[in-house]
Amino acid sequence: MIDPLSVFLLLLSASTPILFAALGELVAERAGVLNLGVEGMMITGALAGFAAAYASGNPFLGFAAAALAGALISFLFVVLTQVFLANQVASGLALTLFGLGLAAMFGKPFEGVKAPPMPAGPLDINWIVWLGLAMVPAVWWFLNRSRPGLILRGVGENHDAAHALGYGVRATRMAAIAFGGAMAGVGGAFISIATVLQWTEGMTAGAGWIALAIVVFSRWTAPGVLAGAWLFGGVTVLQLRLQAAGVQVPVQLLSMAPYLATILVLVLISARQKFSRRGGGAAPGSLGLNFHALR
Amino acid sequence: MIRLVPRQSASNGWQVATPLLAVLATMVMGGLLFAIMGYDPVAAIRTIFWDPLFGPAASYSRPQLLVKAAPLILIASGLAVGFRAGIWNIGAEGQYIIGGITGAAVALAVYPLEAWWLFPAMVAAGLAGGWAWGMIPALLRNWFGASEILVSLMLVYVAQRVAAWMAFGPMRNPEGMGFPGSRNLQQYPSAANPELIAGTGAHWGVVAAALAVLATWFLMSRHIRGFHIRAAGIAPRAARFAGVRPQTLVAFCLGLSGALAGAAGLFEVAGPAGQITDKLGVGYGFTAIIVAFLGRLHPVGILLAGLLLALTYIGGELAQLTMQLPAATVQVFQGMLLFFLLGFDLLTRFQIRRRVSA
Amino acid sequence: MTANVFRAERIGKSYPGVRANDEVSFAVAAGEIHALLGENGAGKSTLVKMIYGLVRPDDGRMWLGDALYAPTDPRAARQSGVAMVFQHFSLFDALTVAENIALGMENPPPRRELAARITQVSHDFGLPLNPGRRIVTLSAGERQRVEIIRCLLQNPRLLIMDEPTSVLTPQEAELLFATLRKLAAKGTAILYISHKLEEIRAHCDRATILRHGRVVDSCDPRAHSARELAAMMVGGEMRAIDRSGRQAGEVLLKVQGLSQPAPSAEGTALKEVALTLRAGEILGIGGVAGNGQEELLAALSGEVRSTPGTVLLDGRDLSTEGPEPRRIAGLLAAPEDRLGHAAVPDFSLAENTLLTAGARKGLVRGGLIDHGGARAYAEAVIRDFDVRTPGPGAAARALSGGNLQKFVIGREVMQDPRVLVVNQPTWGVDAGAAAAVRQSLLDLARKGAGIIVISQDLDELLELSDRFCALNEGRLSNPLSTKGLTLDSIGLMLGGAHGMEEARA
Amino acid sequence: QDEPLKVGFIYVGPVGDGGWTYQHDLARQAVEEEFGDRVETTFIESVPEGADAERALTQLALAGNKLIFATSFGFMDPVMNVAAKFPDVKFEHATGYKTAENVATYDARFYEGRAVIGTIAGRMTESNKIGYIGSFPIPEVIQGINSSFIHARKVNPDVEMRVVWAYSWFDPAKEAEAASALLAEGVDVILQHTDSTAPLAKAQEAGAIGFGQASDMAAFKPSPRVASIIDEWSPYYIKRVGEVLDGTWESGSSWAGIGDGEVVIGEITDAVPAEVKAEAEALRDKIGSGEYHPFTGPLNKADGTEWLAEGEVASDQDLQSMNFFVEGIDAQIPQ
Ligand SMILES: Nc1ncnc2c1ncn2[C@@H]1O[C@H](COP(=O)(O)OP(=O)(O)OP(=O)(O)O)[C@@H](O)[C@H]1O
Ligand SMILES: Nc1ncnc2c1ncn2[C@@H]1O[C@H](COP(=O)(O)OP(=O)(O)OP(=O)(O)O)[C@@H](O)[C@H]1O
Ligand SMILES: [Mg+2]
Ligand SMILES: [Mg+2]
Repeated sequence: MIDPLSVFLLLLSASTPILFAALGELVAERAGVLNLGVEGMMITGALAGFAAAYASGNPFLGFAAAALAGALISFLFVVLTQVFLANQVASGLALTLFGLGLAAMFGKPFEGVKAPPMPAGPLDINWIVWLGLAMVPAVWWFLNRSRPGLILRGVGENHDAAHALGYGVRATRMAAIAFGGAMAGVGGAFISIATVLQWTEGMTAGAGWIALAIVVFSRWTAPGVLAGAWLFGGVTVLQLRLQAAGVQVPVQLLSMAPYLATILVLVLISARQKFSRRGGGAAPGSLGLNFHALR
Repeated sequence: MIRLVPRQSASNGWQVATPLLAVLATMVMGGLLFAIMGYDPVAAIRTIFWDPLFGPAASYSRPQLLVKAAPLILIASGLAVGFRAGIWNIGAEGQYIIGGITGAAVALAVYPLEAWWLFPAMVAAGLAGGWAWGMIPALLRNWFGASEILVSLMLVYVAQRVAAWMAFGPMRNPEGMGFPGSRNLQQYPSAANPELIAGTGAHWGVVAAALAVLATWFLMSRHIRGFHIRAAGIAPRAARFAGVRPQTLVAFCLGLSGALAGAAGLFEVAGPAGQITDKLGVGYGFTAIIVAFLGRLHPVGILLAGLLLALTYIGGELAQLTMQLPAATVQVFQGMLLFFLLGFDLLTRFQIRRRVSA
Repeated sequence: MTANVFRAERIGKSYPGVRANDEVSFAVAAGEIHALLGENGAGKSTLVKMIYGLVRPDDGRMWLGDALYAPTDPRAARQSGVAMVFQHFSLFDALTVAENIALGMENPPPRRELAARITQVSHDFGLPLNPGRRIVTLSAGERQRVEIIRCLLQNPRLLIMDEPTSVLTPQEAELLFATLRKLAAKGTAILYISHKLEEIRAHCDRATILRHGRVVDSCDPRAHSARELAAMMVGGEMRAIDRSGRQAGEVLLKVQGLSQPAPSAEGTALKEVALTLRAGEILGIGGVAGNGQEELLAALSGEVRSTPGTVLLDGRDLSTEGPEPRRIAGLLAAPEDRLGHAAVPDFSLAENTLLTAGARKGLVRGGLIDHGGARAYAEAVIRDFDVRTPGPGAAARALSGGNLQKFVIGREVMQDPRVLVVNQPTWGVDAGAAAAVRQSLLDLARKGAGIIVISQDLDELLELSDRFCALNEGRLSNPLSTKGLTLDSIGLMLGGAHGMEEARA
Repeated sequence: QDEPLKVGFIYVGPVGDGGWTYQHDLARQAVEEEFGDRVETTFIESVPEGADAERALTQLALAGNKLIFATSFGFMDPVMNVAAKFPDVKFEHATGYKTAENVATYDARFYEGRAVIGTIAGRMTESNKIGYIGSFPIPEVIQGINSSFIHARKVNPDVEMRVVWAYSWFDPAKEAEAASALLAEGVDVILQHTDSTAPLAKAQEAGAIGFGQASDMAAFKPSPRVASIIDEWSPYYIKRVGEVLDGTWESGSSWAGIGDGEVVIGEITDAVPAEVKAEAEALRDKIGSGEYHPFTGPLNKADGTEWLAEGEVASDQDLQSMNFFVEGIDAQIPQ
C-alpha cells in the first residue's frame, strides 16, 4: 500500500538537517563539550545560508556561508566556555536564545523572497543529502581512525590525562565546537535553502533539540547518529504518509509516534547494554566539564 | 599576559558584584546594539530595567514580575536539586504541561461543583501529574539505564501533543462553539487561582515558589538527603559508600522536580492562563533551566535569577510597546545578559593575576 | 662515572601559598636508577612535571645531555627523549590499550603495526598486554603496564616514574625492576619516585632527598637503612610500631558462602568467601589488585548487598542491610580510593564526616544535620590523627594524599567500630604518615575491635596482621597465622590460593 | 482633538512570519496610511496565548491605546478579562465568539476563497488526487477542507481528497514533510491551511501545484503557486478605526468574505488555462455578490447522514461549529 522506497526517499531529506547537526554535536561531545546551542547555530546557518544563496544565486555558496556562520556564532560559546570557563549547559541555552533573536533581527530584509533552486544530485537526490550521508563514514573515520580524532577522543574522555600528555585541550575543543557549529549551520541551511526555499523566523522549529537527543541516542557513535536521524525522520515521515494514504489511525497518537519510538528504541538499546554487561557506549568521560590547567 | 588562579573558596564579594557587573555590561553593550539599530539607547535600557519597577505603569508591572517569575522559580528550584545530583531533567516543560492537565482535569470532572476542597485537590493532582511524568524517565533509567536527558526531552513533545489532544478532544469546552480549549477555570470560583491580595500579583503559585525556595534551601543545606544529593553529584561512589542508593536518588530528584513543575503548570492553568489549550507550554520549563544555572543551583540565587529574567521579559514587552523595539531585539538582549552573567562568573571562582615573565 | 643525561640547576616553582620547589639541583647519569625521596607534598611530582614540560619552572635551568633543555610542553619533552609514568594514571578509560599508547607517542606506527609492537614489547619485558582491550576492563596493575609500555615504546633517554609500584604486587614490582635494569643497562637514565624505602634500597643507585621543596641530601640508598632514609626525609626520628597488648576475643564478624556476581564488565565475582574475625584481631588479606578486593569491601560495607545469611556481625544477619544500618551496628569500612570514594573531593572535611559518622556520632538526627557537631568531630579527627590542614573547613581535595588518608582512617577509627574493614590504608602515603595510620589500627584492635586490612603491601600485612589470607580471582584462601610466614611463601599464596592449599595438604 | 487615536495590536507570531501575523501587520500599516497623524499604532509581536497575552493587553491599555486588536483566537479570554477592567477601551478580537459592550469580534469567510481554489484544484489535477495540509482540526480549517472539496468534486467527479494534519500553524520542516508525504501518495495539487511556503517548495520539486495561503506568496509565481487566498484585514481595520474616530463604534460580530474584500483571491497565473481561470473568477464573483453560497445543499455528511437539503444554505451557526467532513472525503477528524 505504501511502498517502502518512497518512504525511504522522503526520510532521506527529512533526516538531513538533524543528521548534520547531530554529527557536528557528536564531534563536539566526543571532545567533551556539551553545546546545547545547536538550535541557535542552526537558525543562524539557516539565515546566513539563505541570504548568501539569495544574494549570489548559488545555493552551494549558501551552504558554505551557513557553515561559516554556524562556526562563527559558535565562537561565542567558545569564548564563554573555553576562555571564561562558564557553565556549558547555561552557555548553550544562552546561545540558542541569542541565535534565535539574532537571526530574527537580521532576517527582516530576507522575508518573502525565494531561494534559487537547487540542482538535483545523482539519483535525483539532493547533493546536500549525499553530503550528509558521506559525512557519516567521514566522521566515523576521523574519530576512530585518524590521529587528530584519537586526540579529540582523548581530550573528551579525560582532559587531565590529555593535558598531561601535552595535548591542547582548549584548542581541540575550540576546533570541535567550531566544527559542530559549521555542521549545525549547514543543517539549518538545508531547511531554508533546500526544503522551504524561503526565510522565516524560527524556521528550524526545534530541530536542534532533536539533534541533541539523537547524539545521546546514538551512544556517541557516528553510525548511531545516522540510525537515530533515520529512525526519527522515518517515523515522522511514515506517520504523515499513513495520514496521507487515508489510513484510519488516531492522528493524535501518530503525531507522538516519532518521540515515543525514539524513547522505545533507546530503552531497548540501553536494556541490551545493561543486561549484556558489555562496557562502552557511555558518554565521554569529561563531557560537560570545563578544563583549567595551571602552569 | 594574564593568568587565572583558582580561588580556594568562591569569593563572597564577587558573588554579589558579578551579577551587577554583568547587568552593567549588558546595558552598555545592549545600548550600543540599540543605538546601531536606531533606537535611543538610554530610553531603551531604562524601559527594560527601570520602568517595570519604577516607571509610570509600575503599579501594574511590579506584581506582574511575581506572576512571571513564580513558575520559573518553582520549576528551577526542583531542577536545581536534580542538577546538583547530576540528574539531568530537561523535560520540565513536559511535566509542567501534564501537571496543568491533570490538575485541571479534576476541576473539569466535577464542574460545576463548588467545594472548598477542590483547589487543594487540583494542586495535589497537578503535583501528582508532574511527578508521574517525571517518574517515566526515572524508572526507564533505573530499570534499563536509558538516558533521562533524552527521555525527559522527548516526553516534552509527547506532552505537547497530549495537550493538543486534550484541547481538541476530551477537555474541549462543550460551550465553546467547537473551538479548541477547555473551560476557563478563572471563571470557576472553586477552581480558580486568583490574586490573593488584589494588586499584588501574588497567587498561590507565588506562595508555592517562595515555599519551594525555602524548602529546597532547607533540604540542600540542613537535611541529610540534600547532603547525599550534593555528594552524589560530585562523587557518586562516595555517595553510594555513604549509603545512598543511586536509584532512590534518581527517583527522588526526577519525582521532585517533576512534581514542582507539575504544580507550576497547575497554578498557571488555574490562574493566569486560565485554560487548557494546545499552547499550554510557553517555555517556562526550558527557561527554568537557565534560571537554575544562573542562580548557581542555589535556592537564593534562583530566586534572584528568576526575578531578573522576569524583569527582562516584562521590560522587553514594554520596550516593544513604547519604543517599537522588535521582539527579536529583546531576545538578543536577553541572550547578551546571559552571556555576560556567565562570563563574569569567572571572577567568583578565579583570581586574575598578571603573569610575571621570567 | 658516565656522563649525565639530565641535570637541573637551582630549579624553583611556586604555587599560591606554597614554594613547591626551591633551588633544586641534581643530576641523573646514564644507566642510573635515581630515586627521588620525600614526604607527601615535598615537591617530587612538581619537580618531575617540570622535567616533562607539563609545568614551567619559575626559575633555574635544565640540561638534557649537553644541551640546555626547556620543554614547552610534554610533546616537546617526548621528542627530546623524555618519557614519564604519572603518579595518577593518565589513561583514557573508554579507549583501547593501543589507542592509549598511541596517544603517548609522537609518531605512532599504523594501527596494525602498533598492535603488533605492543604485543611484542610487552611480552619481551614480561608485562603482557592485549592491545585491543579497553582500559576500563583492566586491573590497576595492568593499567600501570600500559603506562610503562607507552614509555618503553619510545626508547627514552630519560624515563621518569612517579610512584609506579604503589599498585603492583611484589612479583609485578620485581618484574618492573628487571625491566628497569635492562633499560639502565642500555644506558637509559631513570628517575624513580617511591615511598617504598625497601624497594629503593634494593634497586636504586642514588637517591636525592627533598624536604619542603628543597634538596636536603643525596646518598647511596644501599648504604643506609630504611629508618635512616626515613629520618632524612622527615628530618627527625621515626617512631617504632607498637604491636603489644592485643588478645583475640569472641567472634565478631562471620562471613560465609559469600558469592557475588561481578558488578560490571571489569569487576571480579566473589566466590564462596568465608572468614571469621575475632575481637582484638587483625586479619590481613593480600592479593594482586583486581582480584576482588573492592568487591569484598563493598560487600562488607553494605554498598553491595548479598544473599541472607552471608554477613553476620555478633550473630546478627546484616547481609541485606545497606551501609547505614551496618554502621549503626558497628561494621565500618574505609575504601581504597580516598578521593571520590572515601571522601567527596569538593566537600569540606567537616562535611566529609557526615558521609559515615552521621549516626554513630549523632551528627544527623531525624534527617537534620548538626553542622556544628560535624565541625567539632572533624576538628577532633584532625587533632587526634595529626592531619595537617588549615582546619575543618578545608576541602578534602586540598589535602595531600597522606593527610587525607589519616583523616579518612581517623574518621572511622574514632567512631569506635566493632569491626573496621580497610582497603589499602597506606597507598601512596609517606613513611611517617603510614606509620601513624598503622599504629592507629593497632591501637583500635587493642581496644577490642576486629580489623580487616586489605592490602597489596606485604610488608604492611606482615607488620600488622595476626592472620593472613590471600584473595585470588574472587576466592579467599584459608587464613594462616603470620607468625613464621615469609614474604616468599606469601608471594606463592598470592599466585594462586588454591594451589597453596594443595601444597599444604 | 489634536491627540491622535492610539491603536494597539497584539500578534501571536512575529510580523515576519510571512503569513497570518504578517497580513495583520500589513493592515495595521494600511491604517496608518489611511489616517496619517490622526492615529498612532503600536504592536507587540510573538505574544504567547494565555497569561502573557493578558499582560500585554493590559500594558497596551495602560499605555493609552483606545482601540486594541487582538489577532488570535487564543487571546479571547484575556481580551474579555482586560476589557472588563478598561470599559473605555474598545477591543477587537479576531476569530473568537465572545463579545461585550466594548469587545467586538471579527473573522473572515475563508471558506469562500477555498471554494474558488477548490475549483481550480479540481480542474488542474491529473491524478485526481488533491492533498490538503491542515493545521488543527478546528471549525475554520474544516470549513476550508469541505468547501474546497465540494467545489473540486463539482468540476471533477473523480477527485479524491487526502488530508494530513500538521498540528502546527507554522512549522516549515513539518509542512515540507507533510507535502512530501502527500506527493508520494500521488497527489498533484496541494492545498494548505498552514502558513509557510514549504509545501509550495516541495510542490515545485515534484512538478505539482499549490496555492498561496494567508499572504500571496508571490515568490512562487507563476507555478507552483497558481493562485492564492489572501487574508485582507485592511478594509475592516480602516472601517473600525474610522468608527472610533467618529465616535460611532459599536460592539458586534463581523464575518465578512470576498464581497467585503476581506478574502482576496490573488492573481491566477498563466499556469492555469484561460477557461479554468474564467470559471474560477466567475465563481469568485458569484460568491462575492452573494448570489451563491459555497455550502448549498444537497450535501451529506461523511457518515452518510443528510446535512443540507436541496437548495438549503448552511447557517453561520452550523459553520462556526463545523466538526465533520462532507460525504466523499475519506479522512477523519481527530478528536
Ligand atoms: N581494527 C579494526 N579493523 C577493522 N574494522 C574495525 C576495527 N575496529 C573496529 N572496526 C569496525 O568499526 C566499526 C566501529 O568500531 P568501533 O567500536 O571502534 O567504533 P565506534 O563504536 O564507532 O566508536 P567507539 O570508539 O566510541 O566505540 C565496527 O563495525 C567495527 O567492527
Ligand atoms: N596545581 C597545584 N596548585 C597548587 N598547589 C600545588 C599544585 N600542585 C602541587 N601543589 C603543592 O605543591 C606542593 C608539592 O606537591 P607535589 O605534588 O610535588 O608533592 P609530592 O612530593 O609529589 O607528594 P606526594 O608524595 O604526595 O605525591 C604541595 O604542597 C602541593 O600541595
Ligand atoms: Mg563502539
Ligand atoms: Mg607526587
